[in-house]
Amino acid sequence: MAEIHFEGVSKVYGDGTRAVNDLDLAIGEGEFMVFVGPSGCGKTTALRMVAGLEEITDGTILIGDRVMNHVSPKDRDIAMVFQNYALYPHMTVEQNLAFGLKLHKISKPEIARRVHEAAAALNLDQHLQRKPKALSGGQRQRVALGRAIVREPAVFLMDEPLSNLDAALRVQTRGEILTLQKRLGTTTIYVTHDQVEAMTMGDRIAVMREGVLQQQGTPEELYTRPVNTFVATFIGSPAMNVVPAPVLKLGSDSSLVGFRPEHIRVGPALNGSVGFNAGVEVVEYLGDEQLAHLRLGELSLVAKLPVADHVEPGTAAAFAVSREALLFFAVDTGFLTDPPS
Amino acid sequence: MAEIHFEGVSKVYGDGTRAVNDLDLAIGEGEFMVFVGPSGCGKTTALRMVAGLEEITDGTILIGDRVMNHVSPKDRDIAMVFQNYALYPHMTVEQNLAFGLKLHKISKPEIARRVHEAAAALNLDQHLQRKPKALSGGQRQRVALGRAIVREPAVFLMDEPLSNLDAALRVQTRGEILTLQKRLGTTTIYVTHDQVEAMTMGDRIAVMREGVLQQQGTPEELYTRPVNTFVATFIGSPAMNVVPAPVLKLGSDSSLVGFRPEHIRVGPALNGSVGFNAGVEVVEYLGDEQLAHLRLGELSLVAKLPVADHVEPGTAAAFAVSREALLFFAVDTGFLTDPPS
Amino acid sequence: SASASSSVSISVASLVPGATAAATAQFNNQVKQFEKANPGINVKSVQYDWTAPTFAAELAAKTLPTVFTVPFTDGDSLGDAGQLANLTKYVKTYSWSKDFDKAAIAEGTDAKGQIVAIPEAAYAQGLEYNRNLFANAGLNPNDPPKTWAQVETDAKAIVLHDAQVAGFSVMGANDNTAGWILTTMADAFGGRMEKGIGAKAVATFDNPGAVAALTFDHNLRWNDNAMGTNFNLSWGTSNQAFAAGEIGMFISGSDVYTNMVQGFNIPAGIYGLAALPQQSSGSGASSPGELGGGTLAAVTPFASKAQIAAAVKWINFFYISPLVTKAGAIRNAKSLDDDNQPVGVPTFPIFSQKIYNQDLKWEEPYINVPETAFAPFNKSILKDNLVPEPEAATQAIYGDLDSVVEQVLTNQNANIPALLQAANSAGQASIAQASASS
Amino acid sequence: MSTAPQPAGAAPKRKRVRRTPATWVKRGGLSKFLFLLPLLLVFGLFSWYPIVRLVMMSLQFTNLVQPAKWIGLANFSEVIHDPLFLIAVKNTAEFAGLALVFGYPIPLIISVLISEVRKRRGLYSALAYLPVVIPPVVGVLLWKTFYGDSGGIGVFNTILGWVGIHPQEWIQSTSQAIPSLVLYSTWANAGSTVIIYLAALTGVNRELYEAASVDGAGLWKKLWHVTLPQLRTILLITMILQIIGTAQVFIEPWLFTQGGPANATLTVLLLIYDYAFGNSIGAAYGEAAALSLMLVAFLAVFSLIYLRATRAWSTS
Amino acid sequence: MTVLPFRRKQRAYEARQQGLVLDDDWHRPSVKWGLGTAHVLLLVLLVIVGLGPILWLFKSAITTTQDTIVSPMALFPHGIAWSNLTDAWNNLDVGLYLKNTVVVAIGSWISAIFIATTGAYALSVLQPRFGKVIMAALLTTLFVPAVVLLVPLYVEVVDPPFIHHSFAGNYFAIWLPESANAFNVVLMKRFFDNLPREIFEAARIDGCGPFRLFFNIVIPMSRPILGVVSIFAILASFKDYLWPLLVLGDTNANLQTVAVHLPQIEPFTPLGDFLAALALSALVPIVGFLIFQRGFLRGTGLSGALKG
Ligand SMILES: Nc1ncnc2c1ncn2[C@@H]1O[C@H](COP(=O)(O)OP(=O)(O)OP(=O)(O)O)[C@@H](O)[C@H]1O
Ligand SMILES: Nc1ncnc2c1ncn2[C@@H]1O[C@H](COP(=O)(O)OP(=O)(O)OP(=O)(O)O)[C@@H](O)[C@H]1O
Ligand SMILES: [Mg+2]
Ligand SMILES: [Mg+2]
Repeated sequence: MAEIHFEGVSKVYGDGTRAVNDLDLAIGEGEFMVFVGPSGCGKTTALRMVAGLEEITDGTILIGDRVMNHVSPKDRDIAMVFQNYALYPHMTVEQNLAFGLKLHKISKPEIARRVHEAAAALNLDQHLQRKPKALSGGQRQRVALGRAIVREPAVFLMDEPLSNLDAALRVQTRGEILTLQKRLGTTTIYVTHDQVEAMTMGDRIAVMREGVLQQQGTPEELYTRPVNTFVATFIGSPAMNVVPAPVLKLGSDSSLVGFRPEHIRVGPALNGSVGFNAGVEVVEYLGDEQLAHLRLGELSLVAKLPVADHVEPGTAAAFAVSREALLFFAVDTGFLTDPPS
Repeated sequence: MAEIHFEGVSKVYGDGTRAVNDLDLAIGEGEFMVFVGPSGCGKTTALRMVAGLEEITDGTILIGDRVMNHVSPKDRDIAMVFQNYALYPHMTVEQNLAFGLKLHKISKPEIARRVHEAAAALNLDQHLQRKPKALSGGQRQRVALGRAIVREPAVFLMDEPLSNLDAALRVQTRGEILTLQKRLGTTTIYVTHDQVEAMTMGDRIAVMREGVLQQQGTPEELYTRPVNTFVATFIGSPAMNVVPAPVLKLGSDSSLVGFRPEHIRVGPALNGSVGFNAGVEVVEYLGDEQLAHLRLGELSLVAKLPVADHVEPGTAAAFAVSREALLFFAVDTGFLTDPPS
Repeated sequence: SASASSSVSISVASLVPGATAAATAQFNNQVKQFEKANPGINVKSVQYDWTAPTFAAELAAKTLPTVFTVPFTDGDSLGDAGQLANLTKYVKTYSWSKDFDKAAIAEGTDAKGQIVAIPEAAYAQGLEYNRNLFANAGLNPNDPPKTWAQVETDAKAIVLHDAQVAGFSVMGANDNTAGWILTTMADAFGGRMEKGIGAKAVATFDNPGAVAALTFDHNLRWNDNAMGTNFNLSWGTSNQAFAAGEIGMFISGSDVYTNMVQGFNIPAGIYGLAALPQQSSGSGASSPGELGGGTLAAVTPFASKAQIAAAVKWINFFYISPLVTKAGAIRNAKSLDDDNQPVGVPTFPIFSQKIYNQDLKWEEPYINVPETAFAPFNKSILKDNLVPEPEAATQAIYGDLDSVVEQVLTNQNANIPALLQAANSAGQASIAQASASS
Repeated sequence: MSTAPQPAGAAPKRKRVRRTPATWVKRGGLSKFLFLLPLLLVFGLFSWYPIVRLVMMSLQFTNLVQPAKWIGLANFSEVIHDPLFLIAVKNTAEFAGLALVFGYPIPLIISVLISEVRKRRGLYSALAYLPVVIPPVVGVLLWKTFYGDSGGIGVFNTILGWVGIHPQEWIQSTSQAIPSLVLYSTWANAGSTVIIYLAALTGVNRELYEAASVDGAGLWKKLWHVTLPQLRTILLITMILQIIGTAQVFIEPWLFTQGGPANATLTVLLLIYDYAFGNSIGAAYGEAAALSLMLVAFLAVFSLIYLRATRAWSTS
Repeated sequence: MTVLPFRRKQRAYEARQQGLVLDDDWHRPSVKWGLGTAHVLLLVLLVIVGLGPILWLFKSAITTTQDTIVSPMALFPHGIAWSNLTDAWNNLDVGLYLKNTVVVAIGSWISAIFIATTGAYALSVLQPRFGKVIMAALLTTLFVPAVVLLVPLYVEVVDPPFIHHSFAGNYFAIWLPESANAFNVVLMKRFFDNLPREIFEAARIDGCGPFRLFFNIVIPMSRPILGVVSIFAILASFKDYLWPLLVLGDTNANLQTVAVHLPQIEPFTPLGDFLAALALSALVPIVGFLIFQRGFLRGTGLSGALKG
């Protein structure tokens, strides 16, 4: 068990791409840290540097209190779940699970014990003798997870481990991973670009953008107090509506105002609210809720409304947002500012 | 523009797999029909039969009033968007878009017009001279869409066209497809296994299971009046809770009762409600809402609660569901039944 | 007098590929003369070179010309197998048909006594020696060895003077040449590789002559170290090595001089030719003899009667008349001389000795080869006993013998009698196979 | 609006649309045929039909000029009783065996090393492939001079001389001839195997190596547990291809030694050639055909057994 | 100007794509030195073995016969003999035979590509009813060595069924049988098998019939494997010996190829001239290979046919 420290870590690829830029981050022992960010923001690169699969251009990575910069992956006591599983196609499930243990010279009975325990936990008992080719996507995913688990390493690294699963399996496996990580108490870095995954799973979330760490904190912190418009719009689905403040007759030209779709109500503005009239363009029915796509001049807004509210596409209506729900950002930097008095 | 009729259509593959079984379905002109169902239920097969890529074992498919069984794909006036894009790797984006038009002997200026229109609509203007290899996933997806659009065919066929996109891009493209389809008024069959996509996009939805059509109707019909437990649990996320009726002290052993997570409230049962006590296992924070995983004896339930409700994992609490929200199903057949009097 | 209305076309083997333009023109001229003399016959000339690997296939594929040549060794076997046209009736109309040397015409006669091929050239095996190397080693170039013992001493003398060359060399290639030269030497030692003809032929490899010949080779190779370093020579590479001055003595046909001139620009004056030493190897041996060979002109079995008739006319005109008529002899010799090709290289009579001598006289004005080079051969050859090649399965038998020679040249401990015995059973099988084919 | 699932067959069935020549053409039957036609013609004429002829000839006596006689299995028994038959089989087996010992591991080692080269990998593989580009006729004739078969003691003996080793006889010695041919053959053919292995190595998923590193594998362990198993199928295929290829060895013994010295390099194919073309009277086409069929049958049966035996092992 | 950096980047990326030695491993001294040494040794070995014989051949092609025989490893002790080359070109007719060989190679190449592409396309993409049977029949021919078929094939070529006009002495007698090469067809088919089916389907929906599909989609996507089969086909026609000997006739200087010519002149030719002839004959395929090697050696074509 170990903390992980990034200290001023940068990665520049051979072709000059600066994939990670001066990253400072500490991950506590047993913590579940999620890296999110749009495609190409450097999540995988950061993870691979921890694994030792990528050279560190600048800065230091520590696991526990050991500098890892030039330690070979096999000596780092980590386990990694690859996005594409990376199962050994020529080995059975059992051999896949046992391989890492064998290399670490664990005794035979101990290997058998751990493998069967993991297989039982992941519902893989019946498939132990199959090769990966004969498994479904979900089963492969679980083998990849199992391979990491049996190792009982100091650190788990997971690179979008659920991206290839369909929605149902995804939700289920999400739960399994969480339960397991809590039980083992293993420090974990989990990469995803799916913000729902990030929100539901992370003890803390680190949001990256073009190699630069934007914000890190608990899901609630990120949802309620995003440091800038990037984080504000990236976290939450549908995304936060961000509009120039003057549109809502608030504050100055140099301010943006943001509010989440679920904070929009139908009806005129009451006390402590701001109101606006908007055209209803499309209404998406979600079963328990509906999404209304609104048009306000040039701007598009999304409102998440209860199904009971009747909004007709093609009509216009009055909407309101509570003032408490509003966040203000500077136009130039995008940073969160205090509300105008 | 044309309706599509499936009349007693079956498909049996060479190895005996009955992928589609006696499908009867009519799709109206300009309608957006979504096929959903779990993996392997025959969605793709049905679509490919419409495209003429798969021989029809039994029955008839009509487009307009023409029997299509032995018409070659190129003579069907359809366009298809493939799950994996299927762009021509040796052609530029422009050539990809123009290829089908050239084959249909459209005049040069007309081709140029349509291609540039589509490129503008899909934001592909700057990439017209690139080859697919140099495009990001989202861009490729849009080229695949564009290739279908420029054809201005009678029918669009789309096979999980968004499955390879990340969440944000997915939501965005979903909107684009819808707008476009409405504007062109092209009859469309859209295959997905993502029920959110199905709900938000479809004029009507057809739910399939193991080759057999289970139910078809508007999203609302499917959400509120599923014909059987399969449809009930398949449509809606998180899935509907379905438990034996006696657990809630309702009706007989031969009944199942279903209710959606959002219909669970915290607190004791009021009039017109049924109540139960359950342990809270895990709470997932979604930003605007939270999912509580409940345990009721052997059974797991999910409740979707406002963030304001404070439920502590590890504790037990009282919950209630309005009687109006309850659906009853027969244990043996799984079919929807009338509520017990 | 063929009816003028029915004309017939034949194709005939012309010169080997790569012939000079002059030679080609000269050949075409002869064709014209022939056509003029024989109205109603159209002659098309086709380049042709007999090689073992492709001959049978080309014959079967009908890609050979109507008239072509085959070696002595193949004439009767091909005839027996029905692969040559029967020429008896047509040949008998010529007076020269009665004058053939018996051994020569036998090569073109099949088992039923039909003439299937007409001998047109013959040679005897001889001992080629390098006059320069002889002189350098202090030997008299005009007095080549007359006994096998002298061959050995001369070879040693040559090597002693120049270790880079082979004093005496035999062909050792696995392409039947090794067996051919072994048979030549065995005959000269008074052995015979085969007795009887056709299906009744018996392989007799294990004869005293063969043992003596191989012992001789073994001795020069391993005791005297006088055979150089290359034991894989074949007909062409031997000629090349000899022309390059790398060989003191070797055995080949009396007609190879032509090839050495045409192919390797052999320096003037180094070529010498002697008859092979004749030496009986004691009890049980036959009389020693000079192995001879030659070429037959034959006609494809697919030819029509009229074509056969025309073909024999062509054979008479082109191959035979230079040997038996003055006009033909002069025509031939002159054209060779004009083309700077050797005239006067010793051949062997196909017809009677008298006709041969007469022919030589007609040619005399055009002879251009150095007389001294051939004198030793010419002096003794006519006295020697000429032996034909083994009759049955000739090439196959040579092939069976190849490996014996190779063993002796490459394995110091080779057991000569045992090797011959083993080869003998293979040889007998080859004979059985060949006779089954007729 | 909702349709309850019906039991299969309840709905009225339309009649199935029949196949007719018109639907055959419409569904592309004609074009399938047109595209296949050149292949069928060429292979029919120049491969399959000659094979049938070969089978017929093996049961006949024929010199192709006179009408063929049917003689049953006589050709086969002739071949089996030919003393050269066993020699040829033994030589061929020796050649194939030696070629496998040299020719099999060397390309593998080379290609694994090349695949780790970071700079100028193209140079390495071009050098490795260069000998393959030399036409075999040129290669053999060139190596004849290396072996000292064209006068002088040859290149190899000269080099051996530098380190004080006696001149060897190479292809002129009964014992060294086959190894010499194998040496040439390995030189001439290893390059193509290297290219095949390199292509296969390109296909190995890099993530597997990374997974193995994280699992705790060092270089050798990765080579043994990832690289080799990933190449397993291709290794098995190249092995059988090489065995088939060397069992059909012809051009080397034929151009180097004509089967000599003393039949030391007489291979099965050379014997077939000798039967067919070695005698100018065309007497043994039947035997040639019979021996050919025996070789083909042996190779086919051998390959089947081999593929059967290794099937479980090769599926990855 | 822009080409060079682009190529360099390309190569670096390639190097990243494969290999069991990770970037980080390279920094450990044991790996760096061990593997580095191995690579240097390998390069030396490959130069000696792969390039050495060819360099020797070119050296000897301009060395006097005597020097080559007496001291084969020495550099021109008695000067350079350019005359070898002119002798070989003029007297041994190497130029003429090379020209013939090039004609043979081009024809064989065209017909091999034609048969392999159309056949593989039919078998892999159009999938006719008896495709499996045809495939099995193709694979069987791999067991039948060419030498074995010489006689029946020859008989057939000189008297083909239906046509009954001999092809002997005609280049078609080489071009056509040469294209009946199952290996090429199988390789091509495997490559086609690995092309994504959906692209073909997309094209059919876009309006492609089988011919358009072939010319507009399949062929342009198959460039790598076309390169591989081309190299194989061209090398094969430089290799072929017995068949041309038989069908073109061993006497026909106007048609015959170098491969047939060289062994025939070997016995009669001084070594220096002969080696010059060998060098000239080897030059054409070597230069051709060096020109076309890039795509071939990168292995995209072969690995496309090997995977799956
Ligand atoms: N080997 C490489 N050489 C050069 N640039 C690279 C290399 N690998 C990645 N990059 C670049 O580095 C940046 C970060 O890549 P990285 O793979 O870490 O992104 P990511 O956040 O994991 O994205 P995704 O969500 O798409 O997986 C990208 O711009 C990418 O193009
Ligand atoms: N070519 C084929 N041969 C045999 N069986 C097939 C073939 N193609 C599909 N099947 C089978 O037919 C059934 C239906 O397949 P289909 O591809 O239509 O499913 P799907 O609903 O599209 O599933 P998914 O969501 O996974 O794409 C499956 O059981 C599948 O295994
Ligand atoms: Mg990534
Ligand atoms: Mg599908």
